[in-house]
Amino acid sequence: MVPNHSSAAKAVNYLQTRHRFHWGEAIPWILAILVFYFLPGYRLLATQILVMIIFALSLDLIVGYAGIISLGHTAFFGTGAYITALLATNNIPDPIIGLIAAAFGAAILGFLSGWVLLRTTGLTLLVLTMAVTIMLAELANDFDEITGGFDGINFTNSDIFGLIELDQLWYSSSYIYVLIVLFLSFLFIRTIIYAPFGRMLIGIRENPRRMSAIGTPVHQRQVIVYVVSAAIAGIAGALWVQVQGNVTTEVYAFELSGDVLIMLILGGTGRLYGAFLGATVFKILENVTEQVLGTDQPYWQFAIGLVLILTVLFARRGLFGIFEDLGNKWKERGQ
Amino acid sequence: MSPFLNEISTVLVFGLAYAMLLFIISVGLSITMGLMGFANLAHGSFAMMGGYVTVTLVTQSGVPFAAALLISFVAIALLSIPFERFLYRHLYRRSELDQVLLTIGLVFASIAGVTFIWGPDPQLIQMPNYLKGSVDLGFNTFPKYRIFMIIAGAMIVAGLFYGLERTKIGAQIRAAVDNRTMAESVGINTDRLFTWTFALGSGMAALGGGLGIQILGGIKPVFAFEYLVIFLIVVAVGGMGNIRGTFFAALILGIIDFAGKFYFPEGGAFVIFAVTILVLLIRPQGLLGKN
Amino acid sequence: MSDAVLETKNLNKNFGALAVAQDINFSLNPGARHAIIGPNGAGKTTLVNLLTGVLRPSAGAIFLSGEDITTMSENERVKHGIARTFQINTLFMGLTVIDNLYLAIAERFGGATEMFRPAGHHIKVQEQALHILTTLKLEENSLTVVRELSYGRQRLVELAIALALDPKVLLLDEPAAGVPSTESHIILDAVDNLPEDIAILIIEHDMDVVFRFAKRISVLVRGSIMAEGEPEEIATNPEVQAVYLGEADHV
Amino acid sequence: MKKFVAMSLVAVAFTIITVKATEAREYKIGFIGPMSGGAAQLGQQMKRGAKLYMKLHKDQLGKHTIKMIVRDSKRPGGPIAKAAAQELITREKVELITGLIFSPNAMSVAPLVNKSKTPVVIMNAGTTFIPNMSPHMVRVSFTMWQAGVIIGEHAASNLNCKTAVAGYTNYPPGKDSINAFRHGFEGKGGKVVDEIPMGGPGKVPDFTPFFQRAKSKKPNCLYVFVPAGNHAAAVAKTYQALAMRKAGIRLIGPGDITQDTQLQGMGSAAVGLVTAHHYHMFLKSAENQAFVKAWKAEYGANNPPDFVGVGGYDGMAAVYAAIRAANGSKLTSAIAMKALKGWKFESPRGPIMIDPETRDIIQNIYISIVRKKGGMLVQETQKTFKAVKDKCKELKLGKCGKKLY
Repeated sequence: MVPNHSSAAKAVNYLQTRHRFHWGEAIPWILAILVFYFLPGYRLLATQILVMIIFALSLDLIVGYAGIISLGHTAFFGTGAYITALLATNNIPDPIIGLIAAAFGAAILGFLSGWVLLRTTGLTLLVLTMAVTIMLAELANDFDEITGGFDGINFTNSDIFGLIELDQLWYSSSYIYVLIVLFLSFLFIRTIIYAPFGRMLIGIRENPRRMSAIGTPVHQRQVIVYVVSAAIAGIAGALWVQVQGNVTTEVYAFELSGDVLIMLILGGTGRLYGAFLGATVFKILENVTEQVLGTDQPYWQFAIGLVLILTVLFARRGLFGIFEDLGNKWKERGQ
Repeated sequence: MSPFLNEISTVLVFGLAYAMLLFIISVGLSITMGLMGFANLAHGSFAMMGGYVTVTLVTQSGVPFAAALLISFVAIALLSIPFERFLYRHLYRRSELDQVLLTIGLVFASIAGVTFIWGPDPQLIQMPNYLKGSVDLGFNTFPKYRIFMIIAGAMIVAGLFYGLERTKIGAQIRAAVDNRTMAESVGINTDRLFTWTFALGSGMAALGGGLGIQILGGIKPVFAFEYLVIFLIVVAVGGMGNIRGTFFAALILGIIDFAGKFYFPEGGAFVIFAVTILVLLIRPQGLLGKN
Repeated sequence: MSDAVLETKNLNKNFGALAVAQDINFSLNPGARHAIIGPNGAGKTTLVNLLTGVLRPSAGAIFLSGEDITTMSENERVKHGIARTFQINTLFMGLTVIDNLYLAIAERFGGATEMFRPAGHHIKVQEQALHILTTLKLEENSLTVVRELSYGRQRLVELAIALALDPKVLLLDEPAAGVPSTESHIILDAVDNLPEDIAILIIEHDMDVVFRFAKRISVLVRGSIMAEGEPEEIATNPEVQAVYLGEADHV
Repeated sequence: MKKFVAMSLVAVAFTIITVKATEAREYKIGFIGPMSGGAAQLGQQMKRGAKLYMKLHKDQLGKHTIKMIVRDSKRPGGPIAKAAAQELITREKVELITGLIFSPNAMSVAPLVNKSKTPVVIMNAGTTFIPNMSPHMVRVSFTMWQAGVIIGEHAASNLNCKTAVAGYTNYPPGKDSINAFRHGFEGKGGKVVDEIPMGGPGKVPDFTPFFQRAKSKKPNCLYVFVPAGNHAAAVAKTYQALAMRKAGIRLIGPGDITQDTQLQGMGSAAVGLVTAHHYHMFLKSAENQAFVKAWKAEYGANNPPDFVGVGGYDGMAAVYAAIRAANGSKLTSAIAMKALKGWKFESPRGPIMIDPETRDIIQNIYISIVRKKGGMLVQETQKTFKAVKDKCKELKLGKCGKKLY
């Protein structure tokens, strides 16, 4: 009976401790602070990467945890972006209010579209999410009296809490602002993931059929997580345009939906830090390849394509999977 | 000539020509997704490469247009075989997400690749004389090329249906789409079947790429990504793996797209997406898809 | 109303012109051990799907402890006390055994929508999960990912999940299907030892299993119940024999 | 007189001394344009123009040198262009930014340069009010209003067009363009009977449904605006395929629909097209002929220049003028704007000048017709309108009349 007891104890220990923070989780935040101090010339790019991480994290909630594959997540990103921009041009330029309104607006859209679309799966869902986004992009382009169309809207935010200006050149305050929002969003998502709700999402991803047979109202729960994810994507969209001071129809671009999905899968789905790694690698490849190889040919596109293919073939769980494997090897060695 | 007949014939003829193009390109994607359950987002890349092969043959080597189409069909079909054997095959049993990542990677790489070779400018093609100009039918005039598209499309559709309904390999494909394990258990070599259908689908895409040059304003690197959306829509609306369904979807979407832009240009591409959403909400499995 | 825990009244299901269930009437009392047998394509799985709410009947009604559950969705019926196992393992293959159970129990306790307290703080859920694992002698596998278990042990997990739902009625869809004979005794022992107060409906092909386990048997042929009775009655029923011999002829 | 000569000599000597006193300096400038993606050929063409100017005028900066850092704006929206600009300004320490094909690219850069006070020379972006967004921006390209108004007036007065249908790519420059056209056309008594938005700028649509619609309205003229790049050939081909000329409909537009780089690919479809534009490569001036010759020598006879290339070329001329004005000191916006407001240049497109008030370009607009000569398509200038300003800013319409920074 002794080994049984120890395996039971192990199981309990596993369940009770897995949500605890691991020291390795501090690494991205330390890196983010180092980037701030040592690469000031790349701060706007770095800020954009941080926003993309939030966006990819929101997508991870539905793709990586609930198993809902969407090629239309910019529907929420873009809605958050336009809400913020329109508030700012209508005398409500407070960035925090902008964020909150964006989250609410995107959540409402998430509820309405999720309720209807999430009855479908697979290719149908993929195409439907895509179609909704493209329709929104069309609307944004058509109603250019409001949205500014292709040229978009330029606006200025008021200072945060009336004190801190969102810096438009060195992006120091903007970077910190986005980093804080990222940190809070991350904590929120991480908490959800390790709560029973998150475990339940993983169940839906692993086997929706079985979830239903253990009494889970799968559709209803998917809608809930879709709404949460939409709200966070809305926040990402709001940040995206706040730091840039302008919004264009590109925030609804189908390509951006594709990019963020790629970032996520590249980094690794269903593991939170995949979003960090994927967004960073993607944006750096997009930006830095041309600085090394020049702009005469689309080398960056080729580089990204190659990295994606190699990742699929050789890193089965995305780039973060490589780190996990290394970590496991390290542990084995230690033992 | 009655304006009504004029308008109706305009919408039908132009819509039909576009529908044929959509069908020719999408049918391969539909089979790949239905038969192999593989989300091949790089399908448009094969269409694009077909377009480039056609352009190059016609403008550089002076090959007649029709012959160039056939050569590009064969060339891309052959080219796709190693892709299926060495890349796609590893992923048949992997998750949809891995498939998406691989094939989008291929899209990126192929866009860059054709830009390296042909540059970013759209490549144009001069049509042979027999396809230039228009035909006056009394109540309406139509460009010869559109008429050609419809006839060529109809022949391809007929050939494809004949091949699938009446030949052994067609029966095998249908059986495998229907139930792969069952097909394997009765001795169908699904591995080889996959390779051949994949090649056929890619070749068809190449054919579509070549046929589309004239009406899509030239072939250019971003083609692979730009038209992906519409191919996916056709497949989803038709029902994956269902060739009849793909045909009906192409027909409906092609005609509606034209009619929408003709009567309601302010709506832009809105109409076709609205129709797609409506159809898929009522029939998530597509018009003729399996439940 | 009788004191039956599960009862069907004239249950019918048509797919177009095809009737896959016709006027099915039967009832389970608490603690019942009831088997449904029938040749291939008789509609056994359809019946399970009707009972669990995966399919809606075309006509007729289903009662659970006297309450009409005909229009309830699958997940609501689970909450009301119907649990099932699947003919082909339907598990969370990428998760550990204990996580598989955790999900079922958390859902039953209504904690699955809890968003902000770590799952690890739900001690009661963990205790229950461990209890069930111990009952089924699975505790050594608690931290094994299900995919890495043998099919036979996966079959046990299938049973464990169903038990974790604390059902009044348990539907077992060929519990030993696909399990190599070396392992099948583990499953069958587990089935024998299921709590006595649960009403069990077993769908089974294997006559040895049926006669070892069932106290009552219904024979389903072409969507309707051809015969029902004690095992001995069924074994000697000439009509039933005809059906099975007829089927044997075809094989 | 002697005194004057002496003073002049002193002045000249002083100038020489001060010039000598300044040290040789490398001026870093940032060039942002789409180098990949759907509009790559525009970015590459603009870069060719800029590089050609640099090659032909190496000696113009004296001992100072110039280093151009190219960044890819990839997509039409703002984010990537803006990140590139931020990085160029803060990390590479460039002293001037140029390039900028798409309007949203230019717009997104505006707040940044307003902070850093970096001068910007816009080589393309056409939305009319862009220079109003920053006091540090000048534009050497064009506005939709310049060609639009003129072709509108010309159509009504000289091409016998009573009615017209206007088809446009559905984005702000497209709307600018048809507004300008309507302004000119209806001002001279014409009537625009239908306006057809023909999809967004991202993709080249199949123009058939839109042109069929236009055809069914039976106008005298079809005015079409599409952005430079992929669309032009498709427009001409659709026009021909639908036999619209036979139906008595004349195709007109700004020169975007007869862009030189697209012209030969259009085939006979283009013959007879009448357009208004600030440049085509067949202009007769000596400057242009030298320019076209140099261009073809550099990039091959099959890669002709076009107005986007000229935008790059002239933009670089403006950059050189600004650097010469700085003459070894830091190139501040103050120096650059002082040098460029009222700057004049004999461009391949004719004499150009930067309007000191609006910082936008003043240039000739040519009415041209496409003809076939020796198996090649050429454009013939029929009429020249000299020193055309941007009408929108003159009339202070909408945002054109506002200060936006």
